[in-house]
Amino acid sequence: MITAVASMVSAPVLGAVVAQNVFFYLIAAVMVIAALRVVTTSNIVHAALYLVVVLAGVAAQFLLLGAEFVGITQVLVYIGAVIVLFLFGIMLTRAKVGNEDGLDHDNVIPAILTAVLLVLVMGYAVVDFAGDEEIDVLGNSPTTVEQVSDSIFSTYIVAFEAISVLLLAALIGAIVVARKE
Amino acid sequence: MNPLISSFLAINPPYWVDTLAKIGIGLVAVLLPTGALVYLFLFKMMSFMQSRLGPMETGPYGQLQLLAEFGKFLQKEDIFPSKADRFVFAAAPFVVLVSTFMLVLVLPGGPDTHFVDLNTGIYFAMAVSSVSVIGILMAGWGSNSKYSLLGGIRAAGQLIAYELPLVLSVVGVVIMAGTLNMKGIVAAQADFGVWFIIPQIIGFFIFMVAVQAELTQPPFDMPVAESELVTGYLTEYSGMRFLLFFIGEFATAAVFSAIGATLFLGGWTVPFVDINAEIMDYIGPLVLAAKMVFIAFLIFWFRITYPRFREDQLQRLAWKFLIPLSLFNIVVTAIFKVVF
Amino acid sequence: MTTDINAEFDITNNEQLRYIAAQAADARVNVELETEGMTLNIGPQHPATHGTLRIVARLDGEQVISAEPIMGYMHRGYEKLTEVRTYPQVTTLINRIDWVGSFANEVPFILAAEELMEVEAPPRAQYIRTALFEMGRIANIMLFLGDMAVQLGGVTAIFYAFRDREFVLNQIESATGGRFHPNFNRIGGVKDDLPAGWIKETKSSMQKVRDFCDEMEDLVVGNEIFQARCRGVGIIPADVAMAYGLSGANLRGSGVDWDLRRDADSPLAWKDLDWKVWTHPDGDSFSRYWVRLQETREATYMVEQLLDGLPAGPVMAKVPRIIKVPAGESYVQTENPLGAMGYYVVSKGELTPFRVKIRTASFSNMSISPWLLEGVLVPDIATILASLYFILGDIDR
Amino acid sequence: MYLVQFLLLSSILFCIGVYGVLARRNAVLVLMSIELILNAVNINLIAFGAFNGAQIPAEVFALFIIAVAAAEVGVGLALVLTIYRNSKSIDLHQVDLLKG
Amino acid sequence: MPKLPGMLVGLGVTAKTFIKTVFPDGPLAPPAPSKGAHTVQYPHVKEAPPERARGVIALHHDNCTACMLCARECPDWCIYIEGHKELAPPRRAGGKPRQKNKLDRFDIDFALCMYCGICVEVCPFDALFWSPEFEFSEMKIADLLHDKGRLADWMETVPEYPAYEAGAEVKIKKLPSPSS
Repeated sequence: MITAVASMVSAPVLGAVVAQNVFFYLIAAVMVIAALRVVTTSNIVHAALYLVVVLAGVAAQFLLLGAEFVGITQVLVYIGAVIVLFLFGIMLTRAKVGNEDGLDHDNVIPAILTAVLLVLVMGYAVVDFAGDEEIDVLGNSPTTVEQVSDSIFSTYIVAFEAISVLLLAALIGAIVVARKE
Repeated sequence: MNPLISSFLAINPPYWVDTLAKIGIGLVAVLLPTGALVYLFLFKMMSFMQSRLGPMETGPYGQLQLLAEFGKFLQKEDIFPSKADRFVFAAAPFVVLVSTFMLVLVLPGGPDTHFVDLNTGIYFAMAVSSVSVIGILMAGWGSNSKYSLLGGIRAAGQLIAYELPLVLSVVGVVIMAGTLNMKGIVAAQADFGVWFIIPQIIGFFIFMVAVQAELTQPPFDMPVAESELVTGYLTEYSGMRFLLFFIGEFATAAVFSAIGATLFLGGWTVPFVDINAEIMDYIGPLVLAAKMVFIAFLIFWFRITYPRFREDQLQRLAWKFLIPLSLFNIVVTAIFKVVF
Repeated sequence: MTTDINAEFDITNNEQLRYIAAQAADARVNVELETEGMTLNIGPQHPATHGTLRIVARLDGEQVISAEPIMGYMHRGYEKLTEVRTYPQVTTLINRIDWVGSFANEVPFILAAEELMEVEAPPRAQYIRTALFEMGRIANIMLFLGDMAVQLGGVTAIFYAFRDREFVLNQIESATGGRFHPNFNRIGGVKDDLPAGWIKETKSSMQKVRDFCDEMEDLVVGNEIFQARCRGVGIIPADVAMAYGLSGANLRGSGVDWDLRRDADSPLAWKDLDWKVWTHPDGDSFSRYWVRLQETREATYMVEQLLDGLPAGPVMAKVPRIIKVPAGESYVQTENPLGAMGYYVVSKGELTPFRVKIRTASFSNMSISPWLLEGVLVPDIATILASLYFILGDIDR
Repeated sequence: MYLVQFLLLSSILFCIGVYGVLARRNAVLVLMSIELILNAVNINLIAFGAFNGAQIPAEVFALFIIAVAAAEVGVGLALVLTIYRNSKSIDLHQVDLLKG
Repeated sequence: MPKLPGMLVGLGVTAKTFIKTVFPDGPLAPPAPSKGAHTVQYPHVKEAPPERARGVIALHHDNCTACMLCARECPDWCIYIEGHKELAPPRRAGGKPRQKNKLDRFDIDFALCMYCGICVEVCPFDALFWSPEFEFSEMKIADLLHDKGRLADWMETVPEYPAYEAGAEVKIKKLPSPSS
């Protein structure tokens, strides 16, 4: 599916824009439903699996926007590592099959109100700001790995080094925290 | 634009026809080598290495044994453990299979014979191969069995640990080729003069070890260790779903062998033949299949001969030996690339 | 501050109790990441137990906190059954105790009965008995040599073991008529003499066994993975081994030089042979495997010596047709493939024994497993159980 | 395609993530909700990058965010494991040692 | 010469077995795995068990006197014998008619039998024999009860007693001539 989309991105075929819109709405709908299930399901492992769907959808959206490298990185890092870490964490702490109580706060009304208000405000702002701006996806040439890497290792080299140090620190920190004295 | 069909039939079909054809060819490209590997190596070579004949009754020399097994698994009851998480349990084999089928997409069979020619081909392959971990964890957890859970967690730990050497062993090849594109790597080997197995012998060794671990084949089969965990995350599966896992395992073996053949053995190329010749579109896939069978032979040879590691020894091997070795390989390769 | 322990710990406070329990668990097992405990039932149906043995293992992660073997799923009551069988009939039953080395099961019982009846088998019979005894040992231990590798994941060794064990079993069958249950021993000798050509074929099959031993040394013993899995796993110090009453290769693997074939006064022909008792000082799973491998090879030479020195003569002493064993009691134990096996036979002068107590090697060898399995990892359970080498029939009888 | 599609999708995901952070009391689920928020931001970045023709900086930033998210999950789960070890629960309501 | 790593030696063992199995006649001869393999394709090829193999028990009617010794000595009592006495014609002309045990029923339940051979051994009249024949499995367990006629049929498969190894002092027994 994703590769079909990807080959369309590089294809100046008539109707590709229509197909892209169709795919966008399909994937977006799946993502929103899955995201809602992530925050409402009463089974932690199910939440993690729904999160997989959301993250795969995000990767698909990246492909739709022509960001191939980021999309694949999303799959590699998020689905291949982060989710597995989550599942590990869940199974190490508790691996109960079935629903659990007490995953939500007793009073979720304020949270719902906050989220709904936020989405209304942001939705209004977004529509107001970019109501009819069109992305010329087909006009953009798809980015190559060379471009991304050149950019990382020239313009953003300091940020890259900082990220490296951060990852190392996080690695050591995680080991130190999780390890028993 | 539609290389598969246009190059063979000299017509330019609409997009959806091409996609359907690709899906069909993809199914064949996954299932045919899988069956061939199972028959050749699991049934026959393994038997011969153990002084026996293997299946002989179904068809000449037991060639139809696979079909018989297929029929047997299809008619078995699809058992769900009573306290299993039904949805997760049912979906797990498909997740594993999807990962396998997506792996095959980036394999080039000739200068114009490919499914998709991704700019980031090998990177894509490494990424989607990691998706199968989710399926295995789902199977292990969803079965609601202690053996399955232990097997699933072992599998996940193992696959994570060996993802890294696998990717790092490929990096050496990528540095030499200067591209992530699979076809580019093949072309680079043709330009370089020798296949990358010669300059990247360390990388090839790490790749083989990591693939063995990724496939959970002996000596790295702790997730399905029969004498310890019955069959690990597969314990509760039966019938169709077990068959899917089985296909997934051997199809992944086939695809990884093909990836190894592409990265280290020059893909579809044969020496002294122009790699872009028209004829390569037709014999290229066959050449690739032959090289794939060679690498699969190594994988299955190790599988048959070796006992299995312990979980902690496996992790130690990955983190303390393979990863430093692959980093060393990368450094050496990079130095050579810059100097020469 | 006063140190009143009851004031510090309120036993009704669940959180404190949980904390104490957690601390206690920490003290028990030293693991890097503490996770939920788990009780794992290994068996009664499990590939590692090769039979219906059940081991209840309490796990922390992959580490075993405690393991308790539960035996008796296959109890067949041989001790009671022998009380209603005549002496010749008992032989039929008891060679089903350790079903892979069955000839050896009959010998100590027959020796005990002979001791009571004060008959002794003629030398030719003793030689044939000893040769078949050693071939039973070979057939038994070959299975172990393959099975241990298969428990560690190497599938191929077991096929070689079964392939070459077949030659030995064929020889046992062509001499006794039974592959697994020879029922060849009689009070006062053996049932029949050897068929013509048997000695030559047996010698060639012994050569095949030695080839198999070489193959195992290359395929299994020399393999670095196998050594990594076995060396230092399941170490039994010599004093612990003796305290638990281990015998056979499990004891010799701990460096104790004790072999009933040499150390006990037996009418069988071992005393006439030139052979060596193999020991290994390490006491781990690897040393048990190694000792058994050497013993197999040694046994092939013993069989060849026995066949070369086979004396002429009858194979049966004079015994009455209807056997009534005089009143009395005797205990005979021999060095069976699995270890020391003994029969305590009490007779009241009737057709049937009054009481037979069977001391089997596997039962004692198994009894060390809770001590041995404590603190090991789950994969090591398979290694240790395989290296202890028990036959379920020998445990449960 | 319109920019607003992606922006709306990202804001919806963001708000779902916010709801999750506020409403959940299981530490792992809160971490998952944070992942949702980060991914919403990433969609925004890539969409704006495609819109402005500045794809490369957008992609680089998205990659950095993915890296940071991975680090965050690693440390977060380590913390969760420590909390679990100390109180045998990952219920955020029970982690109130700082309350005094 | 430095010692090869054990893992490579192990690979050599399997490879050697592979070659030995596929090319039993040397590497130049055409491959013949069915010759090189140690297994036998059972229903097509049958192994010949040794003469002494205890496969199935055969009964020679004429020798049996229904003395019940075998049934009594059997450890699991799987032999069922019924008989009656009848008068046989005198051996010499003018003599008294002899009394003879006539066999009505002689069944062995092979589902119970332990194949120990005690019955064959204790038979004082050489009426029971071991046959190495082993193919008599049945779909129903009741069919494993072989009656007199079936047991007699096995007589044809009983081999001659083999000769003994040098130094033996046991007499070679003879099979009875087939009953008319």
